[in-house]
Amino acid sequence: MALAREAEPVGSLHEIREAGLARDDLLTIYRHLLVTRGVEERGHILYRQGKIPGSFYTGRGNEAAAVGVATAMGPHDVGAPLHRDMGVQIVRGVEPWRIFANYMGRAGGPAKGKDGNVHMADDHLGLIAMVSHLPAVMPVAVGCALAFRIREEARVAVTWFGDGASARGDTHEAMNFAGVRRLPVVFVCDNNHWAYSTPSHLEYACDRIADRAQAYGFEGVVVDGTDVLAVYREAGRAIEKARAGGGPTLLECETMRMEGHAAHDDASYVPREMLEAWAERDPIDRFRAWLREHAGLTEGEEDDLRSDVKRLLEDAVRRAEESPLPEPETALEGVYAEPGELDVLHFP
Amino acid sequence: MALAREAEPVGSLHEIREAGLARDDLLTIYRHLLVTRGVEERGHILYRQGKIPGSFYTGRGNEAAAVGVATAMGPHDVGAPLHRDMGVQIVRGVEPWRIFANYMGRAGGPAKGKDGNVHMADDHLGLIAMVSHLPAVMPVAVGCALAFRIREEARVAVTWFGDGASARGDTHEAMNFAGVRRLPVVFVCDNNHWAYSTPSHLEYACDRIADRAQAYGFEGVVVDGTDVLAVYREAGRAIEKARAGGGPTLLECETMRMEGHAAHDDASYVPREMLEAWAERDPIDRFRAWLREHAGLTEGEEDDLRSDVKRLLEDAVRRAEESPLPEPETALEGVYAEPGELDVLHFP
Amino acid sequence: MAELTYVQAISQALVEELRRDERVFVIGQDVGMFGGAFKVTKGLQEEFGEWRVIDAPLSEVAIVGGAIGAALVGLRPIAEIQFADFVSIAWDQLTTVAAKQHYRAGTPVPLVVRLPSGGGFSGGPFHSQSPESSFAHVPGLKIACPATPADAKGLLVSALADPNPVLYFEHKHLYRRIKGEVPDGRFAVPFGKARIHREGSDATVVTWGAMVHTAAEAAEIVAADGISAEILDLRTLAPWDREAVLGSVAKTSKLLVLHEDVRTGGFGAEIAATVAEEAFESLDAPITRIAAPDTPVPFSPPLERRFIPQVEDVARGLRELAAY
Amino acid sequence: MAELTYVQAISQALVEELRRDERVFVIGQDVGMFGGAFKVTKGLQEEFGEWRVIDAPLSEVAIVGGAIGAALVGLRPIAEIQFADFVSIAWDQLTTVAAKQHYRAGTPVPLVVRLPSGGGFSGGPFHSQSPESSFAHVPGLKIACPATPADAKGLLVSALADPNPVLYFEHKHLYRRIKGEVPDGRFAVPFGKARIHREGSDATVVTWGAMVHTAAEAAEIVAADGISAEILDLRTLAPWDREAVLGSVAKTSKLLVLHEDVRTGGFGAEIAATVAEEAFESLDAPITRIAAPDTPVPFSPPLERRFIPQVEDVARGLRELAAY
Ligand SMILES: Cc1ncc(C[n+]2csc(CCOP(=O)(O)OP(=O)(O)O)c2C)c(N)n1
Ligand SMILES: Cc1ncc(C[n+]2csc(CCOP(=O)(O)OP(=O)(O)O)c2C)c(N)n1
Ligand SMILES: [Mg+2]
Ligand SMILES: [Mg+2]
Repeated sequence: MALAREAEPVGSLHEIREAGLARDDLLTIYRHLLVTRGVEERGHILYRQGKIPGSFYTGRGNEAAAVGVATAMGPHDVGAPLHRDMGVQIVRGVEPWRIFANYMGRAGGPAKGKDGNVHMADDHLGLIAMVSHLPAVMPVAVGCALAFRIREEARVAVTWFGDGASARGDTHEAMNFAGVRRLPVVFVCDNNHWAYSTPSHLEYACDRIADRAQAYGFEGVVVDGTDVLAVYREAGRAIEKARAGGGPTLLECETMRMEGHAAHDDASYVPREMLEAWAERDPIDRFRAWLREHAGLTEGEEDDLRSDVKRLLEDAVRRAEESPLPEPETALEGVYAEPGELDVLHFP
Repeated sequence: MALAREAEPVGSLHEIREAGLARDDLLTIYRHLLVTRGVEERGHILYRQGKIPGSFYTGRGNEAAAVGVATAMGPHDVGAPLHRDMGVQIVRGVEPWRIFANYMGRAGGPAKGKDGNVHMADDHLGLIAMVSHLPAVMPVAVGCALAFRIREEARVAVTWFGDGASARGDTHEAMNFAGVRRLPVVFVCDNNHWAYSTPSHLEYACDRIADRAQAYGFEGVVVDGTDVLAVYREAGRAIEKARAGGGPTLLECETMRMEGHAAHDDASYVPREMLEAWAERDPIDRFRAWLREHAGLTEGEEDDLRSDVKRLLEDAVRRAEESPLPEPETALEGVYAEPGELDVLHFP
Repeated sequence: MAELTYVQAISQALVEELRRDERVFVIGQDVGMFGGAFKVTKGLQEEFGEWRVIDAPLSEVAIVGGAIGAALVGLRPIAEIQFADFVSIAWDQLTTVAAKQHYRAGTPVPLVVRLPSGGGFSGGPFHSQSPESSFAHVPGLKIACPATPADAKGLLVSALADPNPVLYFEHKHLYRRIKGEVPDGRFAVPFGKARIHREGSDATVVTWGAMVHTAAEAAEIVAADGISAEILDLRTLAPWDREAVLGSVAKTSKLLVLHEDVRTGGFGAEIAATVAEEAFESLDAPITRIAAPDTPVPFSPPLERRFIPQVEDVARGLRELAAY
Repeated sequence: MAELTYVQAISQALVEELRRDERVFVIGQDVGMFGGAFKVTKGLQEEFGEWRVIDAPLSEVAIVGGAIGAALVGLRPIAEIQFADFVSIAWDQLTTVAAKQHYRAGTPVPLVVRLPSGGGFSGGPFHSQSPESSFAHVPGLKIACPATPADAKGLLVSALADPNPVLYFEHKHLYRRIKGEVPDGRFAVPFGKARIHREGSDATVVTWGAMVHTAAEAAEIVAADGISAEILDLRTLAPWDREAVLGSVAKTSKLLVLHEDVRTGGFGAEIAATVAEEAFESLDAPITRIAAPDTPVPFSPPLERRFIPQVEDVARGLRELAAY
């Protein structure tokens, strides 16, 4: 039994204008998609060059889902993106050089070398740092929404989880509490069909993860996560509904994890045909084609954009490499906050 | 949207025969209901007399739900009943004197004074001791079902949780895993409308807790938990379905917590009318009336039964009081099992 | 100054802080109209409404995780876990998210979790535990364990002012057993400063929570034999007042560490190890640890008495130390 | 005898036990065809099928809780937690259900939980922790921390034969770095018996896991200065071999306790406290504890090196002890 609503694809430029996006916004989205993928591609190279310690994850295939949702967020909303959601960091304005610096464990990364990967956050950009324990930050994001409700602020929390993480009790406690109190929070499930090597049918037994929304008294929506505009529209609806006091939504973005779980994983357990079929739906190619067809994107514009992004990333890598490794003794700092730190406004 | 099936009440003796109960069985059920309530009523008196240390909980109003489900279980099935499910202990054959001894912290109780209340279990009767942390034994019961599946045994695990406990992540992880692997387990929710002082609308936001079964890919059923025969029939269906390889069922028994959360709680937060309305549906009165109408229960039979139960309980209290308090040094024993203990068959 | 019970002191701190600072809110099971399992929050929802005194579902993860989130964005949550035992469910939220947040991301988490702990009334294995030692091993958390009404209030005030996650263990068995003078109005008892509960010269007892009173009774008894015990109430385990402990041991040369939690790996081991490292030269006798045996907390009164350190046990320990 | 890596020894124990006893099964994330994150279970699902080598959902509570249930009714589950760090999620199942089950209900829980732990490869705060000390404080659990391939196999065999819940911490950084002779066929290394990794007379180092090798390198270095260090590998923390520690300290009169986990409240404190209590007279110097500082495990190489005790740190500690 299908319970969740299946979102329609986005059609014309007119429709998009109604959803609040001008042509410039569309180009910005495209740029964010390119930067998102570019950061991860460069990161992968740096990793293979031995410049990134530990492990390395990408969200290839998930760029549109991440960028689409983040684009729909307001400036004072908060988000708790995960390891496939680089696009959220980019849209919120985290500078690529700081992302590379974080990857490389440099002092200039948001985590100052104390944490790596995409485990980082600039709270002034409204981002909560992910923890590896999936999805332990979901109840935390619900707590942000609770605070917004208590203070009667028109702000929304957005929180992400995967098809695998959907099996964890934290998703349940978070969605249940949010449903009971009708809190302003949007739950985004990046359903990329795999949880490390584990396929969906070993993670859950309902048709759609979004069907579970009914278990918590709110709406579930399934959207094609490779269609950045459809994601944007549905995320926008959900976010504005939450902002208006309408309670949570569970938005399932259907995507595909186009690479291994992490750099060490060749994903040989994923059927080739599955990857090939999804490659046809590459979110960036799709949006590019859409822009050409509906928004008159020219070769010239594109070349400019691409070389711009290339420059940005090259500068970013250079700047990150210039950032020093942290001093060993800084390992001992910052376990506890000092009282004065409460005087600064966090998550403005 | 209603997702769970609402079970019909049970009608005639004929229907009951089809469900597998002869007249004698019906009298046994009646007896079990009387013993269940009797044990808790005596326990309450003992508590007020200061003979039971700590706190004291009863399942008044839930007797039919507990007895009905337990009656449908097979001898080699295992169950993980909770604090409102005394009826399960009784049906499985835990002797009342041992229950009193457990309440009183005597050496003769199943927990030998190490645990109290209804925290006890005779594993040879197929019962798993509850822990206070609700509902942490649910995933454990699912593990029993997993073992049955691995060994290809035709056995079923039955596990209980309350409307309050439905909010905990453990319910989710347990049901999700059971659904994914179609394990032979039946989830029984005693929905008695209150979780301590907290009403249902602050615990969950769906219509029926049984509606959540769809989130896990199996069937949800709501049954009137004051109708012992309807509970029996639905539990039997679910158990036999699980036994036959059909996977889990979530059975929600609608009942009412007719007393305070525990002996110290006067439940003044519960509307009087609600209690009065449910008092009309007292599960024992209902079944007695049914037996008189449909099974020709006579006054004589009833007097015999009642005096029999009275004697049983008086003996039980006496025997429990004769059981000594444990020796202080036994506090130090039994933290670890000895290797030889694995030679004994547990949960036969 | 008013004479208050331990539980009244906690309630008073709550109501005063809720009035003083609108960022403060309370969340937990049955904390609203019902006033909580121990009536600590009685009357608060009437005064502050259902969005400042929030009845949560039976969801320790949602309660603690939610409180962390609210703290991140600027509120001052006080989460109540109905019995400290149940915090095991939120272990991950506290140790993975709250404790590591500032180190990794630089954002403070001004969170207080109230944890009614301890035994002594046949609560059994799941309503009697003293889990503070487990958390004292986790960098990033602070831990308060008040023993008196004044400290109950003053440490709660400090906990709320602290920019870090604080676990505040209130001993259930003290709620209505202990009365004491509590200064009027707002005052803070600083973290990391031990309190000399009783001065003495022959041996130092380091302890906290309800055991402070057990130690005091024992000290009274052995005083009759001419043994003068100094009782140091740590008040907070993280941070803990090493200087005060080392100072007292320098004076008495003998140390007895006492706690209600089980012995192996309890926080008493840290205290004993620190003294063995840093005051090696000043010790005149082996360190004595008195703690619960390594078992769950048993239910039945004779077993529970065997489990929880008793006045006689401490008196015996002090006599043996004095005689060494 | 064959020369095996640490990870090969674990895999060998698994495959042999799965063959020997059909009650044994493996459950965890990605343990099936994929062979687990560290390939420890590679090939097992092919041989034993998907109901003896079970790919579980991303559900630590279901994995551990499920394994407890299966153990109760007579199976011998081996649950794999993908990284030991994630066991924080199953803390409640282990401490509330598994640890207390036998004490309360008398039913054994023959459960093994495999926990790839430890740091050294920039895993960061959530893929590098050594949580064994936290569990060593919980009565009812047993804890093994093998340091060599032979012990990795022999302790896993003992863990499976044990009627109690055993947490088996396998150090990730040893998987492919350490090779050693492993007796052929089935053999058990008993719990609670320490192993003398290196004999010596001037100071005792008590440690376990990867730190055994750090200590050995340090001992080698200080041997050049004429300092003879004895290294005791505890092998299991619960139970732990007090007699061996006390015996070695009686011989050397000096003790250095070393572990990779953070210092405050780590199991090293228990060892130090016990020795301070029971070998007070035989100590010729203060006990030295070397452990990680009280912080999360940092990611970046220079920070992680500052965090994890290094060979130089231990060598320095030994020199200072010897000079005392
Ligand atoms: C609680 C927890 N258990 C295990 C892991 C190890 N792990 C990292 S990612 C992953 C798979 C996650 O799958 P999913 O939620 O679908 O997210 P995806 O990586 O596919 O985006 C696993 C098992 C983890 N991070 N957290
Ligand atoms: C995890 C957990 N948190 C809190 C409690 C304290 N407590 C005991 S019973 C109860 C209410 C349980 O409600 P429900 O699940 O509906 O069961 P009922 O008692 O109504 O049968 C609470 C909050 C508990 N036992 N376990
Ligand atoms: Mg996935
Ligand atoms: Mg209820």
